[in-house]
Amino acid sequence: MLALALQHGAEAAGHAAVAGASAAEVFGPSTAAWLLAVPLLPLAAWVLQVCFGRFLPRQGDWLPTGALAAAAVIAIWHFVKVLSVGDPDFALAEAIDLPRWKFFFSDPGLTEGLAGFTAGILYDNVSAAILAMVALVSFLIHLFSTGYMQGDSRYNLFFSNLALFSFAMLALVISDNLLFFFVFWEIMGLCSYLLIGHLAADKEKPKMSAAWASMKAFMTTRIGDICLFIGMMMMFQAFGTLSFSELYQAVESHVAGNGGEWSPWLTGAGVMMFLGAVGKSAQFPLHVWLPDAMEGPTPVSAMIHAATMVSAGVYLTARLYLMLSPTAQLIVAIVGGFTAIFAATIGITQYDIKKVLAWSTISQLGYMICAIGAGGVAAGLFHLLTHAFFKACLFLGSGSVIHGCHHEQDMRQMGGLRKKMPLTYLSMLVSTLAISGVPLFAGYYSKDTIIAKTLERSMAEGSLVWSLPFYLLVAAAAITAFYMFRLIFMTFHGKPRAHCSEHAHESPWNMTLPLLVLGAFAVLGGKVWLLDPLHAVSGGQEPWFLRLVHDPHQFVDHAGAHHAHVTAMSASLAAAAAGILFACLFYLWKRLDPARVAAAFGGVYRLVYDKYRFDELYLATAVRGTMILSAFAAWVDKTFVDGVVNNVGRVMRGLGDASAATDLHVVDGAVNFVGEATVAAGQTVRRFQTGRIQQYAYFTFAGAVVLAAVVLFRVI
Amino acid sequence: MLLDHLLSLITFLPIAGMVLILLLPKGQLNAIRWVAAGASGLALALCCYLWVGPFDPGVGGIQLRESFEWIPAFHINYTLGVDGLSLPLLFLSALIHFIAVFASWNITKQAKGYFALLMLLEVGVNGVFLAMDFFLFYVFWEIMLLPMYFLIGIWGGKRREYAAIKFFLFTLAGSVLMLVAMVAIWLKSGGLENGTFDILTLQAMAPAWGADGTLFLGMKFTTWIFWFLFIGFAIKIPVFPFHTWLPDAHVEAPTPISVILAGILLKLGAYGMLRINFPLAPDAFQQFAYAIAVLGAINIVYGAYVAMGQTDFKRMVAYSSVSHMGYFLLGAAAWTFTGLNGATLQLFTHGTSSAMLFLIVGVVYDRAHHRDLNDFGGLGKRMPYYMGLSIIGMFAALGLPGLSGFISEAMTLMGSYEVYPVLVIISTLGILMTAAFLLYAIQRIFLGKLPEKYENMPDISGREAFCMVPFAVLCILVGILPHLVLDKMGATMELIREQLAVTIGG
Amino acid sequence: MGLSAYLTVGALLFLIGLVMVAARRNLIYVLMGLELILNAANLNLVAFNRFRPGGMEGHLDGQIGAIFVIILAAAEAAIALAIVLNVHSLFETIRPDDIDAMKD
Amino acid sequence: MPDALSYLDALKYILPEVAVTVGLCAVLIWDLLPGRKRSQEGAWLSLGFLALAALLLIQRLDWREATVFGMVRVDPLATVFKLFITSAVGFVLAFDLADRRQTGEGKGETYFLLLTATLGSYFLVGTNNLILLYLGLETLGLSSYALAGIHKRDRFGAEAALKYVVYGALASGILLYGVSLLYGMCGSFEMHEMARYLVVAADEGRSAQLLLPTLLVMVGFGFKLSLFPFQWWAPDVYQGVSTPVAAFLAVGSKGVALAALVRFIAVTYSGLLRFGEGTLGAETAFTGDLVLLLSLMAGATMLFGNLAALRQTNLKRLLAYSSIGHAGYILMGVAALTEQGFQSAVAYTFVYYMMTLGAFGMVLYFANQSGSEDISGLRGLGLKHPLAGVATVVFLAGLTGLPPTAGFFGKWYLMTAAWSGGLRWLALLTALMSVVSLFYYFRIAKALFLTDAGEAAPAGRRNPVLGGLLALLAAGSLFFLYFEPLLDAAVFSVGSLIRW
Repeated sequence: MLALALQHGAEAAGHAAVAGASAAEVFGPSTAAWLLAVPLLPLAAWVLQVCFGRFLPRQGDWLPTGALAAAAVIAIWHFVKVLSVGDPDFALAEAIDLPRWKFFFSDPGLTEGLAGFTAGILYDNVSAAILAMVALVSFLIHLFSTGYMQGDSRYNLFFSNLALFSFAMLALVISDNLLFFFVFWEIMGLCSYLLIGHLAADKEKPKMSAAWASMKAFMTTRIGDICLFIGMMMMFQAFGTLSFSELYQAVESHVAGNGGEWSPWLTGAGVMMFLGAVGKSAQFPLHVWLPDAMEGPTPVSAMIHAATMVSAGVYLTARLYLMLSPTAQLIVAIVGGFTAIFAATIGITQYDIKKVLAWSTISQLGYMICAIGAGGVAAGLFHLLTHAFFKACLFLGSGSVIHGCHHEQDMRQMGGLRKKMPLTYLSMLVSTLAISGVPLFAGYYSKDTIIAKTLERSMAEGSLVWSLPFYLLVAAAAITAFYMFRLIFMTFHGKPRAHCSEHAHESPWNMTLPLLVLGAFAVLGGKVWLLDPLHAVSGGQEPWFLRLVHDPHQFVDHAGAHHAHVTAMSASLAAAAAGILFACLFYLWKRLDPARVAAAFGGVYRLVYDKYRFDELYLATAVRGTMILSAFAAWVDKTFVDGVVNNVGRVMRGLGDASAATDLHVVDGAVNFVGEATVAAGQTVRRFQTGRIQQYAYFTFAGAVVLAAVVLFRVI
Repeated sequence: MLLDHLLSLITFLPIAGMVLILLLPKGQLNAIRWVAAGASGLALALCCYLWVGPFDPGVGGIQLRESFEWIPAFHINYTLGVDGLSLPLLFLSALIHFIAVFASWNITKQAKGYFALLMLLEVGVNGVFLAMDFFLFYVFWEIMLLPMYFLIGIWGGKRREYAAIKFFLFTLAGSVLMLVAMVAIWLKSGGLENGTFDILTLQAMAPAWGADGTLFLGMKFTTWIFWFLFIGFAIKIPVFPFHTWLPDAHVEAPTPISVILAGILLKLGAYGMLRINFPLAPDAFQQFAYAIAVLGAINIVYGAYVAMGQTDFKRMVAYSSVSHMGYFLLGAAAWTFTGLNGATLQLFTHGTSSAMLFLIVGVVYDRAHHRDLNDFGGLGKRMPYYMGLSIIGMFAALGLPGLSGFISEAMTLMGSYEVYPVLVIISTLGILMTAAFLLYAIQRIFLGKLPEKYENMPDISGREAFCMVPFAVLCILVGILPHLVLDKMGATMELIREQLAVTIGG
Repeated sequence: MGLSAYLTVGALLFLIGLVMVAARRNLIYVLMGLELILNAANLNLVAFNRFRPGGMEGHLDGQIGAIFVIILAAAEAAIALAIVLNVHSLFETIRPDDIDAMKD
Repeated sequence: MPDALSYLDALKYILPEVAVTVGLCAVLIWDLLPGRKRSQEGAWLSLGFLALAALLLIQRLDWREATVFGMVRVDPLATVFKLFITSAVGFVLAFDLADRRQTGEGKGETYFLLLTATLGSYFLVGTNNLILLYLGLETLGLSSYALAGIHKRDRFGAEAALKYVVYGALASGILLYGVSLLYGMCGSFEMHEMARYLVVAADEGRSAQLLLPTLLVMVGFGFKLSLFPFQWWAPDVYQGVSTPVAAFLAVGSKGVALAALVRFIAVTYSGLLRFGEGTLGAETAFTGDLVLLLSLMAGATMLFGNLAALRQTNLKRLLAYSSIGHAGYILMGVAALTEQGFQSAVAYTFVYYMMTLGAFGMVLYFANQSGSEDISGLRGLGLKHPLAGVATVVFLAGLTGLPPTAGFFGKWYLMTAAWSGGLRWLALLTALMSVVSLFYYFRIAKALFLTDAGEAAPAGRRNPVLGGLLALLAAGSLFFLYFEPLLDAAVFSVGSLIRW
């Protein structure tokens, strides 16, 4: 049914330019309310679930799931409408009147600074597609969780957190300004924190590693978030607005006013905001949190750390694209490209099934980021969509495997599950084909487009550094294919290698159904080629998404684009084939022994296996440094600041005495902090109080003489 | 009738409560508590009425003014008034005192004296926010000292005597400087002949004083009074390096007193700066705004770092207050519309979140009788409701969007960025550190393995929840609908900025 | 003899009195020093009155003052001696430096 | 002018003095009468005569100013301060009555001496004539010496009396010498007459010549007011004498000495003062000298008193230093040499009266409970005696200068006077000293309330009479809320000095 809708939409998009179906006709006045309902339904579910969840039947799991189902229906329904309009430049705000809210002050008279800030809905082709995807994936994962999380000690809270997360992600997608974007972005961070740490607060077996992982995730992404905030402040200060569309115009006119030159600060602001995406999308060098985030329950990994939250960073980068200077674009592309290959290499060496997927996610996000940096906004977002489906499928599949294997995650303990879990196997295989870039599967189209785009850009720029992304991505494609098939072969092929895999069983329907749906999207998400096999094989017609969303800039002409496309396609196909071949050699046909190869590489292998030891590096520098610095600050505060104000040293003695709680000493402690000087002066003064009357007389005479002298001769 | 003296009623209702409490026999513990609750609750009700009823948010200036002569020989008047700056803080004060009464329910030692002092404290705080006469302001300001001294000193922890006198000493040192400045200002305004203490009149006069030549040691009159007042208020806020009394006072004070201290007493210094310090020395403010902003940044970053280094839960929260009050300084020193509103809102939001944090500390302290973070763990298992409320409070404090702290911090930072970009960027480090130490605390308290000895720790009681929930609701409400508070302030902030036409930065 | 001679004697008496009060190691001498100071003032009063620019006629205030002072000096000496006696019986010394039970 | 009054008219003016004189004779005779007597009776008799004198004084408050018998000046300052000393002595008597530790020894003499001191004070504050002033001072002094030494078997008491008498006699002798020099220069004992001469002398720039007698006279006043560098006796004496006598010395004798000093400076140097109308001359170089002299003394006194008090443990000794510090504050008002300054000094004296009497009353109250005059003896007593405890806190707050006590307002008044008189540094010093004083004052509050009483704490029998007196004084110390009467009294009394 969904496939039909997609096809319908794609067809409609094809005709849109001709037919000119007006957006205003398609979207009625209640559109805003419907769109708001998409995030608000999960929000309402969250509120109810938090307050009453544990009293409801089944601990209320149906409440968020149902809300998400409704949200998904609405989102897809509207997405179909967008498809029916089929205008690449479609923006809902231009078609119909959308309400706007004054957030900080409701008084319309105040417009200064943030007082003039208003928030609204941004609904264009991109957000429509992503909204539908997020709603659908979220729903599926909720559904999956109803099975997977059975028996959890905080089952109700898990669903409430999941609902809050869905709300934030859905709201983020339709935010039309950076501030609200940031708000939901951070709420997602909170949910991510809570969900990664879900097992840390488990009532039976609290998992401390999950606590550390959740904190690590929150803190690492927060570094990025703060950079994003700084970038926001820079933009706001310069242009006085945070709305995306107004910022685009402002930047454009600023650059135009500057003679087409991008000011360095704009580059800076762009990079700062991009760093937010680096954190959220786990790009190098803030990638360290994502593998650890696998401490969370598998649905969480699937939803947050594969399909939605991490891709919010990509979405952000896409929204930022028009504000990025060419230099900033290069930085984005290089970061993305480097991350893609960097994470992929680590993926080869991991044995934990979820960790492999995590590194794969980082790598794939690198693709998207790189694409956007290279100017392929549409390509990047396209990959975001397709990846969301197949990566969610892979994660849920791995969850199903883990579930089936009684919570065993090490692939070395698995094997031969193909027979025991056929549905899981099927869906995961399809997804693996997709991620590896095998033609006709969704990932092929998007990945291919990305590589083509990087090549186009490299052709257009002509510089060595701009050619890097292309090569990095192609190499990464080969590695991706290799480690993904390694995963499939180790898990599902061969013979069971351990007790757990011998007794594995297929998961219940509410877990396999989402797998199958997502698997279907992994096949058809890029192009609905089953309906139109001819076009697919000839490659004559563009994938539906690229017809819907156009890149803002074209760097090469049509011929160049064609050339790039062909080159990229061949390169990526070759890479995928090579990767799959090697995987077969190693793990299916056993012609090569991975252990020996690993031994041959020795130190390099260890380094890669240890994730290039970035965790250790950060621990030794940033984390340890901060801890030492804060301990130092606390010490300084206690010793010096307290001491200087209270007058050094004595205070410590005073504190010690105070605890003795004797009358004199306590106040001595207090007296001490007037300062040594005061007390010393008091002591000096008292020394004159000798009790001897004649000495008093001397002092009196001396005092009087001094007074007289001072007054007479004005000594002071 | 009620309207004519609404502000006086709000100020002095607790006094009535105090008298009633003193008249009650010592043994009537419940009666004493309920009288205290009633008096502060009534004041809160009147504040709510003021909020929704007679207060006109469209008017920037002073409203509901009450004034009569007090000591005519010195032109001292009893003048009360409320505007957008004082209204949210007044409301906060009434709320926090009301909650504090319930948080004090388990105090049985000398309960009569305790609740009487609590009521007296509320009079002082409410009075400061409403006084529109400098002299009256000072009187209310000082009235708070004694109750606070005894509340910490008698009902505090082990080192309460030290903490109490330290608090008293620092605050008094600040207020005598303010007193000297007040003497100078009054004489400058005309002294015995036609001097005035009326804050608004003084504000109107102040710009002319800037033209004076050197007064003393090469500094102008306005420079002198600016710094005297500033230090006086800075000690209360507290601004680095005058903050050292705060952790000690907090650690030793009983929970409700910590709540009051962090929730509202720190705000008095900030309020004083906006109401008196800056407007009465505009040229000096303009000159030294950068220095104040630097102090603000130091507060934010340094406070957060020191908080990270603490193992005592309460001490950590105390330092987080130091950090959070830095935002106020930063925003106020920027003097932009957004920054100023953000700074003032920060007072309100920090009031709610820090009050909540101290209540959170109190709950765990009441049960475990210590506050060593490293000695907890896994409490989330036994105390899920407590954990939930704690997470709201802590995330509000660390500035999570959707909760109140974010709104004020974001406004402050965005408003200050155009004036002090570098300082703001440095300050963001404080946000990071705040997140770090709060999360680290959550982890050490709630997550992981539950030590055997806490196996039977009960979850929060209804009374404790009743204390925390209002703050949690405010944290969420202001985070989602900030205009509920900001609308009340906007016009006043605009007016204050117009009147104090200084240009800072650039 | 002119006024200055009286004044000089008065000043000398005053100084001697001061020195006696401050330096003698016997309380009786200290009291005597006090008397000297009073008498120095008396001498001044009488002398100033005598050498008044307009003459003493109708202006005897200095003389009368001196008489008052003499009476008071006697009363003072009586009380002081009584106290010294009491001190002597309690401390068994009249060295001023030995009487320092109270001091800081 | 005296001639305008008939003898009887003149006598009417000094009826209070007569009443006190009759009273002291009556007490003396009553004491000499044979038969077993309870000491309270003498006290009640004295109180009766004091009340009579007070009534008569109140009657005379709005009388025309006059000089009677050539020497006695009856004007508002005199009358107000006569009331001041009368009521102070009344309180001291009441304290003495309420003192449960009393030995009974020398009681009759105590009342007689207190009344004599009152009489001396009447003359001290009520004259423009330096000789009468000296006589008043000595009458006050002599009876104080005797009061100090009244307990014959008390070593501390004897030592205190000795120190007091030697030091006091020395100071008054020096004062007299200074008076004789002034007399020589001006040819009169009358302050008005002197003023005329002094203006001329000052105009001629004979500063040094004026300074010497001024300094010598200041020795006498400085002694009574315990101003630096003449304050050495005070701690030892206060510690040694009984608490009611110490209260008398700290409050009564200091208050009237202040009044006399204000009169002396305001009248004798009226030609040099800085107040507007009704003055003879303008500022001269000597005015500067005088301001410098007084302000230096004020500053040094504050510093000495407050710093030395920091580590005291004996309550009376602590209060002695505290009263030295307060003398410094008061002198600050005088030092400004302005009308406002004098008013503020007088007003502060009123405030000081209530706070310090209260503080000594507190010492008496708690010493009766614990048997010790040490701070450590106060442990936890505040909670057992809430009335006295709270009153004590009020006194301490007042002495520190915290609102809403009158102490704050008095200090504020002094500071404004000093600041507008150009003595900014003194105002600042006062402020800082308030902070310093917080320590030692609140050590008392701390001991009373913050420290838990040990097991050895005394049972605690409340003393309602003394408690009531303390409450009365505490209420007075809270006068701040309605400060006008005190202010009016100060303005009223100082006003008569200038418009003569």
